[in-house]
Amino acid sequence: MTMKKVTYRQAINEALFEEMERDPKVVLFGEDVGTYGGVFKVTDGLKKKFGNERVFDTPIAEAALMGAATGAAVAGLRPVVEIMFMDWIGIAMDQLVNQTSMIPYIWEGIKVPLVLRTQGGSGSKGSCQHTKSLEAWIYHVPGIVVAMPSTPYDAKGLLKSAIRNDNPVAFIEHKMLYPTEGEIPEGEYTVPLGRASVKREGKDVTVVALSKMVVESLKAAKELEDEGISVEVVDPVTIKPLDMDTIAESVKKTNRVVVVNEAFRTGAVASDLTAQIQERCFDDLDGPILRVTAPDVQVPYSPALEQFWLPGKDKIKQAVLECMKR
Amino acid sequence: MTMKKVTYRQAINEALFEEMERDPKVVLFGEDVGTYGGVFKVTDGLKKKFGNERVFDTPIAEAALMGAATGAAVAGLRPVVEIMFMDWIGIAMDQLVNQTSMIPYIWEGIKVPLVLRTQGGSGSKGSCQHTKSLEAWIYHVPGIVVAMPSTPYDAKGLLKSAIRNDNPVAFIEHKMLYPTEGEIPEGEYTVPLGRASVKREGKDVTVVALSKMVVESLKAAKELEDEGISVEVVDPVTIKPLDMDTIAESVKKTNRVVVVNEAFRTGAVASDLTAQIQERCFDDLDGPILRVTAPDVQVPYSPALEQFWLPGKDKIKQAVLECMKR
Amino acid sequence: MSEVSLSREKLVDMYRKMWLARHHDVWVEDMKTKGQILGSMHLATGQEAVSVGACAPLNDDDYTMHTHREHQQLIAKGADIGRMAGDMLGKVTGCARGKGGHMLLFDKDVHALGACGIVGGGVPVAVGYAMAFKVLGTKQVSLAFFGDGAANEGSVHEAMNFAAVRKYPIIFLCENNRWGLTCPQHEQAAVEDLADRARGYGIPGVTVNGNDVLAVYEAVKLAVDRARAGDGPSMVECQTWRMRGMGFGDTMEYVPKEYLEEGSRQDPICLFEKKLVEKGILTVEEARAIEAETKKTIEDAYEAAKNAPNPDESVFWANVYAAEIC
Amino acid sequence: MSEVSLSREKLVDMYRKMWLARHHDVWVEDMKTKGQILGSMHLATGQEAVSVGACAPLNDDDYTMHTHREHQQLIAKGADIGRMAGDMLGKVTGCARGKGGHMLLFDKDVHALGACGIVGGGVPVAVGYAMAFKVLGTKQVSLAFFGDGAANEGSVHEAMNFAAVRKYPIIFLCENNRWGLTCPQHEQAAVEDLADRARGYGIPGVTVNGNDVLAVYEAVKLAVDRARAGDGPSMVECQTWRMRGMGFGDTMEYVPKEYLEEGSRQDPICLFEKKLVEKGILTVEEARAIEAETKKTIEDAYEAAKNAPNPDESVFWANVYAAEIC
Ligand SMILES: Cc1ncc(C[n+]2csc(CCOP(=O)(O)OP(=O)(O)O)c2C)c(N)n1
Ligand SMILES: Cc1ncc(C[n+]2csc(CCOP(=O)(O)OP(=O)(O)O)c2C)c(N)n1
Ligand SMILES: [Mg+2]
Ligand SMILES: [Mg+2]
Repeated sequence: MTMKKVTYRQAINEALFEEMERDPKVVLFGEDVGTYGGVFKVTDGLKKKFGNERVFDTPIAEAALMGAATGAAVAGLRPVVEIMFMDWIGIAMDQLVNQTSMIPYIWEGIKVPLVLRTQGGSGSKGSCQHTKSLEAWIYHVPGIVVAMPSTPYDAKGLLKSAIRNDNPVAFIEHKMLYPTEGEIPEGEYTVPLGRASVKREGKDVTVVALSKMVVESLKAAKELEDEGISVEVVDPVTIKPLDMDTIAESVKKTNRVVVVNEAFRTGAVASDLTAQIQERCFDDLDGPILRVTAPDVQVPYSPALEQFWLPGKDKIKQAVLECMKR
Repeated sequence: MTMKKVTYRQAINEALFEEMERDPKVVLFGEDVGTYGGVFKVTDGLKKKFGNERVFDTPIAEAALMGAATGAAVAGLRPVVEIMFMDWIGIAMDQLVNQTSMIPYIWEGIKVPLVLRTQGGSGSKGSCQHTKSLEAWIYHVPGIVVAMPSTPYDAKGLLKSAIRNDNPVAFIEHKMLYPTEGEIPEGEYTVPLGRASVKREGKDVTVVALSKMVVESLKAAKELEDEGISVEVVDPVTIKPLDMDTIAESVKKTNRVVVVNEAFRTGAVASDLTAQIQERCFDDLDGPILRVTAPDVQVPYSPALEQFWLPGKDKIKQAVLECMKR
Repeated sequence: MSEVSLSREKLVDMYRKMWLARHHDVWVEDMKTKGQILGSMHLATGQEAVSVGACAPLNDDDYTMHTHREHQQLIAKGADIGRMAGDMLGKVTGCARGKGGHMLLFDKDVHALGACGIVGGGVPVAVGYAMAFKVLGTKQVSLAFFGDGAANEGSVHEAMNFAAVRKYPIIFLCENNRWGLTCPQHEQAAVEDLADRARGYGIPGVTVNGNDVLAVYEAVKLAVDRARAGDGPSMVECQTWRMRGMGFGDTMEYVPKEYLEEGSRQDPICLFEKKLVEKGILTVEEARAIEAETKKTIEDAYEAAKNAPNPDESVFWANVYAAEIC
Repeated sequence: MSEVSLSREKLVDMYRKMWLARHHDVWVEDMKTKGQILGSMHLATGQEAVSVGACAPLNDDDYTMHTHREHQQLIAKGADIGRMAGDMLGKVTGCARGKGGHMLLFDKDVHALGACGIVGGGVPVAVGYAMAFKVLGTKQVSLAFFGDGAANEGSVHEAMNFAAVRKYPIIFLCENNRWGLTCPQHEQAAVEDLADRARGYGIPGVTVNGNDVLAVYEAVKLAVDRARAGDGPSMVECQTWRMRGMGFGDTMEYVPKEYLEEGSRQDPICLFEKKLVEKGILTVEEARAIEAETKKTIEDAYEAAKNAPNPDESVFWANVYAAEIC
């Protein structure tokens, strides 16, 4: 397969472009996604190509966005709706839990094939209202598939699968990943939902990392290699449903686990992965599963303070070394 | 101390009554809490006693309720705001995470002494929009104290502490507990926030249970006693901040843990407690920590189906027996 | 009472539906009293003209979104009474196979999609239906019922404004019975006619006597024609009387006697019957026959539902995800 | 331009504040261009009349709630420029000790409480301030700024209706610059004057020329007097021009030239200065002196802030909880 180098941003743009071209029922809407092409320019060019009924800017009204996407999906479209920053997903959570997720289970025979695109993550000097990672809230809602790709390859292929899938899918991007580059095939391909991906093989410690934390974990793994520690980095890619088999296989080999998640520590997805892993792999574990997360603190603005909040390479290394004491 | 028997509902009512009498800055508002005294009659008599400025019915507008309570707290009141069912806390989550919880951290010197009262729990044939337990969402928000009392004694004493506390406190009740009875002192008392309570001592298995699941766990413990298994039931009472010392002490003794939480399994508070316990107590554990929760399924209406959803005594017993195999 | 030039057939059908709706709610009230239905119960006895007048201008393939007080609305839309009864009793013969119960009724054959127990929560979803119709170029319309209390929810505001900007084919049908649970309208809004809000969205808004089925019909018909012609949304407010409590068992001491007396004088079925008889469209004997025949329909449906089987565990696990994931 | 009988002192103070506000945003734009400020940046250059006119009728102990485009609003309320500059640069000398940054400015000494990066999110909180004033019987008022885009959020609707019903002393100040990020007002609302919405809440609403500082003053003064007299909320819509992009670096190709040209012609400082000079209240020389003196104030404040120390780790951990828990 011929490969090409694209950014994470372009990869997502391509997926949207191709799926909208393939299927006239795919529509895309949200705040500033149309004329301007999105505040992160992810949806650039789509309105021009597909017109104002299929790609459009909306009023600032996140509950209506989520609800309208749900209704549109019920009535025959395949909407991709954008909530610009995950920080304000709270405005849409009632719609998500009481409409989107309720409908397929209770209203038998009705499907809700929508994709909720949003982005989280810090590191942008955005202070506490533009940097939160609240995937734990969405993750707790039954019937929603939750994906958090970390590479351009996964992002494109997975978004295409998400659009074609008949379940509501939350597709969570990371603002700091948009400019990162990676290889993707020239032609059509998809990445299946629900499959983890081993981003690096290793034998001493399994690091299960989400979204941008995969990138940080790979950096940590590289540095640890020099110290003679072999780290396996597993990226669940889809966090719900979780590909526990791939994780368990890795743990069987390494007997040590670090879970990395850029989110408030208490009640994070990292906790849930930890609970699941210890349940399934208890006898394989040499010591406790360690979690690298952000603290339970709002993300402060000052660059001098942001560093205390951010999880990343160094904290991951520390945790791996801690594990190695077992 | 002379004791008296009251219901969980009465206990909460008394706490509100006494605190409003003690401090003119305490106000109470929400949907139907005034004239009618609340759909569960928890706030009965308060409007009559304290008048329509301090106790009042509001428009149906949960975001405004949460925001207004926050502002009122900033400006000198000590509001107790009710969100009638936790199922629609989603409407208020943006206010909670981006206003209520942000303010004390970022706006230095400003406090937000409010209590958010709400109730969750199933068993009422309420179907999926009136039975959810979404404490995991609130639990994930930094700076919010989260309490889930299981007895009239705790409910009264803890609510009084919550109202007096200068932090925002989420006080989560359980609809099926309202008619349950228990002993409380005749006179004034408080129960401190942040302290777990051992509801039953035992030596074989530690069951950490929340809210109504404490009642179910005690029933299970009683029956297991006949089978010769000694169960310790620990009620964290306040789930955030968590009194990990009390839990760890129990685990040290029993070496086996079951966490019980009536909520959707994935991303539940139970997962987080599990992650925390395995981290702190790994070497004390004989086997994996088991979780008894609801499945990742909307709560169905039909009484014939609700049973498959509900966690309770029997499922707790099963988990304890499973633990005992280690 | 308004004059409308409708065929005899249509008028009699509307009259029949009003009786069906009336008998339905009287019947389930009786069953509820006998403990034969579990959970909550919102009755619309006396509000038949709103539902029937609003649905009469609609086609089967137009979509309707309903409230928590929705039985009559579904009957007006033509929902199958037998399946409805199945859902009300949690039986496998219901459209939801018993999963939804009284607050989540739907019937996809007539595109009654569907009821929602979250006040105001369905309205954004109904906007999504209208979006799909516009994008797909069908001539369908969407009609969203909501109450006077619901009008104060942010979701309704966002939805109305969204639809107005996008000129989606939708009718916002406000069923204003002057009560939201135990709270009178004047404690929920400082405005008499909620249709005044339409102007703020740049769409037509009218207030009609909601106990005059022909007035409701006329106003909604105009709005439907506008919507089908591509001229966008309208709001129709129907002022009516809530003759039953906020739910079952509510003794309504908080409701002024005069309100209930006036509501009785304005019984919509009596008013309509008088008119039909005066105009020679119906004889009193025919009217009594319809009254009796519709009662039997309800009786038979509930008799059958009582004897229908309960859903089993396979139903519980069905549609946890709406479709395959990978 | 409106006539208002204000003292020379007050008029000159308003003129001075407009220059302070102007210089501030020009200054930080320059710093941002040079990379001396990190993160996002919303400038209000050209909107000075709204902020200054709206805050001029307020006392120090009246509370104001601001938006994400708030620098000028805080200056108008009398916030300390030095501390503001500290926050803007993430320095420990800021009110938030650098935690908040450009979108979360506040100054509790003048009760500017405070900015909010969640569009529409602060408005319910401002209703809470007004609640407290009414309950405590002080004569303070609350004023909430929000944009034309924000007007379409559910939170604003809920807040306005809530305050209207409860007759709380609050002014809803809509700063309508006809843009929400890259989306023009007509794609966000199908109504010209957003003040039309006031009628739907049963409160007064007016639309004024937001570039005429005296017109803004006059309208807000009336609203403040009403609020202080116990007559409840009002809405004041100020139509103005957004002369800068949605944030820094936005080249505004999407904004029609005519809009920007008209905005330049309507420069609020020029208009006000012309008037003051015509009326003999200010000489041109005095005006130039004020222009120069206010520039120096800004320069000095930012020079000092640049040299101020960064917050250290202790600041990061301060106020994670607002107060002791037990
Ligand atoms: C979001 C939400 N808030 C509150 C409730 C509780 N509740 C159920 S019915 C109701 C009153 C609704 O009043 P209205 O919209 O006028 O409808 P009506 O009952 O009069 O038909 C309330 C507050 C709810 N179900 N959902
Ligand atoms: C809840 C929420 N939705 C979306 C955004 C992104 N956003 C930031 S500013 C803005 C436009 C706001 O427009 P308006 O209220 O008119 O204020 P202006 O920028 O014109 O001052 C948007 C959509 C946000 N910050 N918060
Ligand atoms: Mg009503
Ligand atoms: Mg604007």
